[in-house]
Amino acid sequence: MKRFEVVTEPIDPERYREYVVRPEAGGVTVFTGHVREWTKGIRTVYLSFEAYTSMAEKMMEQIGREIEEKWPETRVAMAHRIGELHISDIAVVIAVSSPHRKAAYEANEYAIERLKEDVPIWKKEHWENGEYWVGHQNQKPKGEDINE
Amino acid sequence: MKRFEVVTEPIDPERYREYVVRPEAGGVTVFTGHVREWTKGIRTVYLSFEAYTSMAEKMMEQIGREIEEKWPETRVAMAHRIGELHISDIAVVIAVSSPHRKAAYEANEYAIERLKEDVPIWKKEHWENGEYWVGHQNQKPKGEDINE
Amino acid sequence: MNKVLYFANLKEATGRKEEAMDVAGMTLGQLEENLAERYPNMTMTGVRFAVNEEFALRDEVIETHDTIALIPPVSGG
Amino acid sequence: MNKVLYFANLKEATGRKEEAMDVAGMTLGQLEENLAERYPNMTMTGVRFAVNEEFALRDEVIETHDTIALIPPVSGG
Repeated sequence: MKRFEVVTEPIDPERYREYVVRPEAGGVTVFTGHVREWTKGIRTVYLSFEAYTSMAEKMMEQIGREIEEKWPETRVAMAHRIGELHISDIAVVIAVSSPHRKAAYEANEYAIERLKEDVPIWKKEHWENGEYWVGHQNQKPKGEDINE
Repeated sequence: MKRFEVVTEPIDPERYREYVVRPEAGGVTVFTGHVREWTKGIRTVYLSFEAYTSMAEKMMEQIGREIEEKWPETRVAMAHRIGELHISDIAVVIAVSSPHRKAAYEANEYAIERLKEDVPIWKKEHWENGEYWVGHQNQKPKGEDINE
Repeated sequence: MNKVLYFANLKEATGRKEEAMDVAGMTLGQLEENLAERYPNMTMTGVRFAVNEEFALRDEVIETHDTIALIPPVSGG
Repeated sequence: MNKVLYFANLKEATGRKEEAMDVAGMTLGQLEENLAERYPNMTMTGVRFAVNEEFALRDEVIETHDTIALIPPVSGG
């Protein structure tokens, strides 16, 4: 296991929590992003994720460094799964420990926002009547009303 | 397992995460509060927690209702462990799921703040040279400098 | 009869975790004065009362069979 | 030689995930024009470039052996 990784197997959040727990940590936040069945009125059948793995892991490391600079006493671990994921599967996990809980919440939310901005991972939604790469509006199936 | 409970055995955070996961949940936050070795320059050897269990579980339920009112699409589970706990043991777990992540972070932080205000559970710190019930300044060991 | 419950430092100060008392008709404030006299080393700073597992104010009147708990400042989490 | 990498919709539009090209000396902006001509159905809206796994701006000059990746809008999480 690496502290920042792209994985193909199901994510066990506890491994990431354990990675950041240490005697001086009073609070740990573990965020998991799950595949949701309904997004803006459209039913997802499954998702597939693709990554530029080597760069994605580097970017996650960079986000980890940003966090440990902004919230000096935190420790961070994160992972993103790629491949085919089904409803309620965990796509991403972010664990942050901190002596005090406030930083654990803030840093965790920062991490997911940064990941969504800059980590080269792409999601393709598969519906009953089509599929599209999220972020590419022109590839949405016709006749659907998505208000992203 | 209950959605809101006081327990005497080690807490497994995954059980609470699983309790709140559902097809419409895109994000889950799981906060764990751990026994910290150092608090304001004093080294904790272990902690003991005591609860007014029946009332504590009722208060946790009430906090759950407050959350589901403030953040209507969230689902919450929480537990607090009592008895003797050692460094890095989990004292409290709060799991919140939500269609969108923002609410999962906010509601989780709200839950721990409310728990610390109103849930009848008491912590006694045991150090090498003394012990005291947290929140009762007059019982701190002499000669120590705690800036709570 | 009523039941009065003590926790944490109050349990240590009174030497008991509960006791049976007949205090129906008193307000919680009156019970507090009563207990402060009886247990002079009990710290009442920040103590709240609960009646039947719900927080209650000092002017609430105790009824028969009510269970009263003294809730010192909580410190869970 | 250089390597150019395509992901997600760009991989589908070009029909390949990578190709070898000799583009040293060009800027990324010039490479972009080049590719847009070659793959007319490729959507360049919001696409960023990475050189050797780091985001880079359009005026960066490509060096020998650089690996160039076209990064369409990311959607992890």
